[in-house]
Amino acid sequence: MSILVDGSTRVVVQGITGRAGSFHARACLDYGTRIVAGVTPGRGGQKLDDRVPIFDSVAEAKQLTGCNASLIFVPASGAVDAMLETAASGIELIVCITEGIPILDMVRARRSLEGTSTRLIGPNCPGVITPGQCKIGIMPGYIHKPGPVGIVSRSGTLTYEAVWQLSQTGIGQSSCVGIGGDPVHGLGLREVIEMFDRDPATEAILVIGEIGGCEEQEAAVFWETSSRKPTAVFLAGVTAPPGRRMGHAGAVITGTSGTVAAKIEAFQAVGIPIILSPADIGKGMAKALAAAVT
Amino acid sequence: MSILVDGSTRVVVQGITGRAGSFHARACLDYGTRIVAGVTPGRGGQKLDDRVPIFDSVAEAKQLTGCNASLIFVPASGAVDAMLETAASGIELIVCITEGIPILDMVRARRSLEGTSTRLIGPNCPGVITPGQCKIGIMPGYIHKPGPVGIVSRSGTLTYEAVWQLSQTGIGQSSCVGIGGDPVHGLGLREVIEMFDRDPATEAILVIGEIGGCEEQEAAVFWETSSRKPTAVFLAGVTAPPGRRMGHAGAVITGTSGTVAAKIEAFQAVGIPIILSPADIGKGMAKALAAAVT
Amino acid sequence: MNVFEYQARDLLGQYGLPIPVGGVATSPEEARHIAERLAKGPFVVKAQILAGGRGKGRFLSGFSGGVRLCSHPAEVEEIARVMLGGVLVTMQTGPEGRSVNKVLVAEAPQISRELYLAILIDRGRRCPVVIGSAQGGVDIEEVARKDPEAIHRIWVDPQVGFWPYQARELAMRMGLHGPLLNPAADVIVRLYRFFCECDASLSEVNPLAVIENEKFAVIDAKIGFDENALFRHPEIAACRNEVVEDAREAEALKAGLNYVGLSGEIGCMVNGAGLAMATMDILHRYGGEPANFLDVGGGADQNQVTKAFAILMADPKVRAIFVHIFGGIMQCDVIARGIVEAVSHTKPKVPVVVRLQGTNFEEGKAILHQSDLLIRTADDLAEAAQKAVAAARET
Amino acid sequence: MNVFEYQARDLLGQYGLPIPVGGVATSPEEARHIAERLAKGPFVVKAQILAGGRGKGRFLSGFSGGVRLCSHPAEVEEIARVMLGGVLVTMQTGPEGRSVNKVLVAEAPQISRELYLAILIDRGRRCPVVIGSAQGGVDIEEVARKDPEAIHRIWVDPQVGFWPYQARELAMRMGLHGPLLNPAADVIVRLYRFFCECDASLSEVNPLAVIENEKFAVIDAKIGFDENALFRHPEIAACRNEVVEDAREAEALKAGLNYVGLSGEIGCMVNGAGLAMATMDILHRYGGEPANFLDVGGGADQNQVTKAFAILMADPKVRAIFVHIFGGIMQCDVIARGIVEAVSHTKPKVPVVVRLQGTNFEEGKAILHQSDLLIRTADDLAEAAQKAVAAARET
Repeated sequence: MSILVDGSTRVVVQGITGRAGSFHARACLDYGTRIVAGVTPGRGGQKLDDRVPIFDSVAEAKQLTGCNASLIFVPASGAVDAMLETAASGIELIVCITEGIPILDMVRARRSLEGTSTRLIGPNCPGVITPGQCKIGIMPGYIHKPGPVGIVSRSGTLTYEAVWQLSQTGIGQSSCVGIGGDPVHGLGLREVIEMFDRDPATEAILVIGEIGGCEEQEAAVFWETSSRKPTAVFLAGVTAPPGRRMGHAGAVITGTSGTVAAKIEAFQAVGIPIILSPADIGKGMAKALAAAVT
Repeated sequence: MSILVDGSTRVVVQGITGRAGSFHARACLDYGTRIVAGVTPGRGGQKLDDRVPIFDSVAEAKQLTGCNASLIFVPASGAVDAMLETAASGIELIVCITEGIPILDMVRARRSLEGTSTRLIGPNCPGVITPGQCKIGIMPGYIHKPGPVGIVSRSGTLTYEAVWQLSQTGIGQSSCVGIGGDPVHGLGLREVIEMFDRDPATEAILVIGEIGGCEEQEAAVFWETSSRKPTAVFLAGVTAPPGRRMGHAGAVITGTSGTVAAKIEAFQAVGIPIILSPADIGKGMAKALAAAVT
Repeated sequence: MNVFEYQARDLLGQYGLPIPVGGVATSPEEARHIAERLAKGPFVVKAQILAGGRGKGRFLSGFSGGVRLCSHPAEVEEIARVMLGGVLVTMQTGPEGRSVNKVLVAEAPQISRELYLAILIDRGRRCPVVIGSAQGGVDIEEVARKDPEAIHRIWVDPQVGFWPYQARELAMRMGLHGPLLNPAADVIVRLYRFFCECDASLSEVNPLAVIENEKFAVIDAKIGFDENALFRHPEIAACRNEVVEDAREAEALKAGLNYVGLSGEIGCMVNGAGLAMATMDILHRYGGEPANFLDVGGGADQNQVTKAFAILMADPKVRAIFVHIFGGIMQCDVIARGIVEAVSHTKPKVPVVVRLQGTNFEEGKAILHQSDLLIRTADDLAEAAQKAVAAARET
Repeated sequence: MNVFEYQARDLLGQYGLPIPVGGVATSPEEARHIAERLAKGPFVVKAQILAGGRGKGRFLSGFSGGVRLCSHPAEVEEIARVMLGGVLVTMQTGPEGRSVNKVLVAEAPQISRELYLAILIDRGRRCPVVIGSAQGGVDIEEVARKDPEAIHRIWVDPQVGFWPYQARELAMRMGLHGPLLNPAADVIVRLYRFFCECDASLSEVNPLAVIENEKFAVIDAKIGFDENALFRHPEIAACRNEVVEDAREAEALKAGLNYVGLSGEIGCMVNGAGLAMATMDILHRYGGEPANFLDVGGGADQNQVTKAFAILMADPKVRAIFVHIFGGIMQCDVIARGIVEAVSHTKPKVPVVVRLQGTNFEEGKAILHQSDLLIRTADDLAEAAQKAVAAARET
């Protein structure tokens, strides 16, 4: 078991003929992901590496291959169009890697997805992986290892570091979800945490947050009433100055709720342990797991 | 009984301090309509003729007077804003007299009203009247007379002519609804016909249509299965040339469905008698009523 | 408000639609100069009138075709000389035809396919609809009758907007694939932007041509604008002076009257559009024909009544004037005084028949009778119409 | 991207927002000329820096106030002379302050009320929010703390848009009635149009002043733009060259690197924004302070690594360089070769500590060790950070 994706997920890659699209489609195929179709308008009828058929539209791809998840590498100016196309075709999961989408475009995109059955991960995210079964994204597959910890993160390479530390410590992962670094995006920390809470294969949860917004605070509220799965949290940006965008469009402290201090407070209020050093993520998670056993 | 409005309807007039707004608010009051409030932003706190309190917003008016219908005289550039304000306040009936609203604005307005409980009559219409009880519009009240015939019309003065002929012939009206002459508007012919069909006070229906669009055809379909109340129809514009806008923005023949001939055919197909001369509307209606009795 | 093809081209060009290069000429010499400036032939010379069917039209002079291909600038000049000042009759103009005052001269690209593309408002669904067909260059109503499946439609939710993927879907249904798919979607998206941003009521490109198997060209375009929205597009409203072909309509426009010129002999003046149409209809029933549609509106003042009279009387076809007013908010006695004033002032040479009904109609009638003017009246609509038809036959 | 007040004024003025007349000056004489051209005093002279709290700020020279009222053009010149070239320290600048290269000179209207108005994106609700308060001219965060009821919000459904009635509702809640209501709504609607059409991330007018009890004036405005949307606003993107106050950031911008200057002594080069922040955090844990945030991105090539080195080394505060790469898609051996190349080429005068982890990290380490360069390495993140902090203390 896992969340969002597993060995049966059938993936279409939008923008498959681009540099990043073809590179990562191949990497996902190598990992064992069932990439069943690609879409690049105007390139319908071609194939990627003689194995993945390319279509002009997602609707065509869905009709002919039964794909049920989409991985988007379309450039920022066309990414929202690609999302809406996917949603209109009835595909239920979108993972959008694209970086640099204007926030007002994302505001419109999210509003248009409301009321549809389509869930969005990203944009500006590494994607989602269920180790050993399905990788839909750009994360290095080999660092992952199947196991009991569900990871949800606003970051990319910091998540890889966390996964690496976990795997080195012998702790595998049920699924890892990078929700993306943009201020307006798809699934939020809390929604993914709720999924992990319901997922029988997930025994513990690792949350990787950062400065900006108040998703961490919204997520923390969850533990007031619900989850009893062991959880640990790391938050990046304790030294970040206010008002400056730290790489991610969403990583900027505006007002007090965006600071790491405010987020730490929210988690501590519900008794969730905070991992203070990024060097201690593996150890911290092990400790949280051990505490739960006793 | 009646449809849409009756003696208990409490009306707010939007744009009450304008020339047309104040003139017709007074005429409605004289007819006995319960005009309980006016709205003109910036004029809140004043009164019309020392009797109708004026507010800055519809929400205020609703809160303080309990109005449940709105009559709009706001100029075309602000009329859609006035409609949306009314809908947002939860008022359930809007009668919009305003002429000259751009069609794309009306497209947006109608889309925004979807899913709300607010019904729109008009714009570019004479309004609605339940004779002897409530007049919300610009029609001359005195020509009407309470009685059994429900009138629905796309026209203004032509409806007055029809009402006049009916009243002269001794046939009163349950309610008269002018749905307006714009291509995109609120309640349609068919919706009003269905209301008349359900209204116990309405024994017969008079439909006044004209060239343009295909509302008449959509309405005609209703009789295939439903209404058995005696009905007569007059259609204006048999001599109108194609492609020219005959005054009303909606009265233009584009394609074949917009012609009077196509509309006549649709009503004849379901056995509804057509009144061929505008001079015979009173007689024609009397005949339809008589035929039903026998 | 429809605009001429040359105006439509300019407006569409501003939205990046692919328009073959060319220009508009009012003299044969100018037409030749335009052709000389263009890269190479063949050229097309197109009579500018506000009606379709030009290609199969015929000039009153006997010259055939309002759209002609030419190989050389000299030939362009020759053709323009024949067209300019001529009267072109097409299936849509009626037998009187339309005067040609301008011709469009443009490059005539080598066309490999002709498609159809249009955007308009679907009144029933209350939203814009984008229509495409692989069968372009022909009458789309004809296609719709013979082969309805060949016409493809995308309805647009005004809250969500029109997205490129929808344009691609339409293009695919129009049979466009491979290297033509994205350029086609680009054309459709641009036309939609034009439609919305300019408050068009119709944006029809027919044919939209594929040229050299790789790009598109707008070969002919029919564009109409929502009159109610012209207030926010002063540059488009400025086209108006150019596009009123009928002198009577130009006058009415200035006076703020709702006027449509027709070919009958009874000048009509009515308050209300529906009543005005019904008035035309009843004249027709009694064997008369209206010279016009004229709605003076619900709040016409004496000044407008006077102007309306002047316009009706300036029409040489008019043999009788029929004034038909239902006094609702307007009071018939006030109207009657206006009519008396206007008739005294303008001294019509044709009979005037008046029907006043509604508020204060008896006072109104009395005023008309008390005047010394030759104004015929009637209470009943049928009687009034019959009197008007009879009056027109007298003269 | 935030812009200077004088730039914000120009942009808002294009949307019809009421901006007191004035201009920007780079010399005292120019400031005087601007004042002379204005109708009458009093005038205001405002130091142009990208930080708030100017009014209560103090120049390093001891001169007090980055916003000063003047009665005469001569006084304007005098004040501008003191401000221009000076360094202004405010609560938001940090102790090092900001250089003042331009001053704004404008009419200072008689203010009867000060209001607050702002539009930004509510991340939680994923939509724009329009915020207003009757308490303007003060720190809004302070108002929010002390009197949260005094702050009014209207959330906007992006599919429906923002309508004038909503603007009036906000204006009424801000205490604006009578003849001020419609003008206030007009200001709010225009600011919203600006916000959406220009892809602003923040549009704050504080104070929005009522002047002469009948009209409004934008006394100060803070405008930020969505960097991701600058591609569709070339004219706004052009402001960028003016607004980068930090020379290191200007360099990084040119090289396409994500760089934020800080005040510590350890230059950081990291791949990924989250990892870069975490790296800064761990240095801080061990008693060091980062000189910068620098994300070289997921696909940095050798050229970018070289440029990043150059920027770090050009910073006189930097006493050690810490390179921290997690090889995911990037392979550590490739990165290691890039570092070796860059270090050989740029010959840093400060110690370089490298932590490589992830794909091919052992090959990467071997490459670093085999080079003759003084590159210190560590496997563990804690160890690496400690080495970097220690290295910075050596020099």
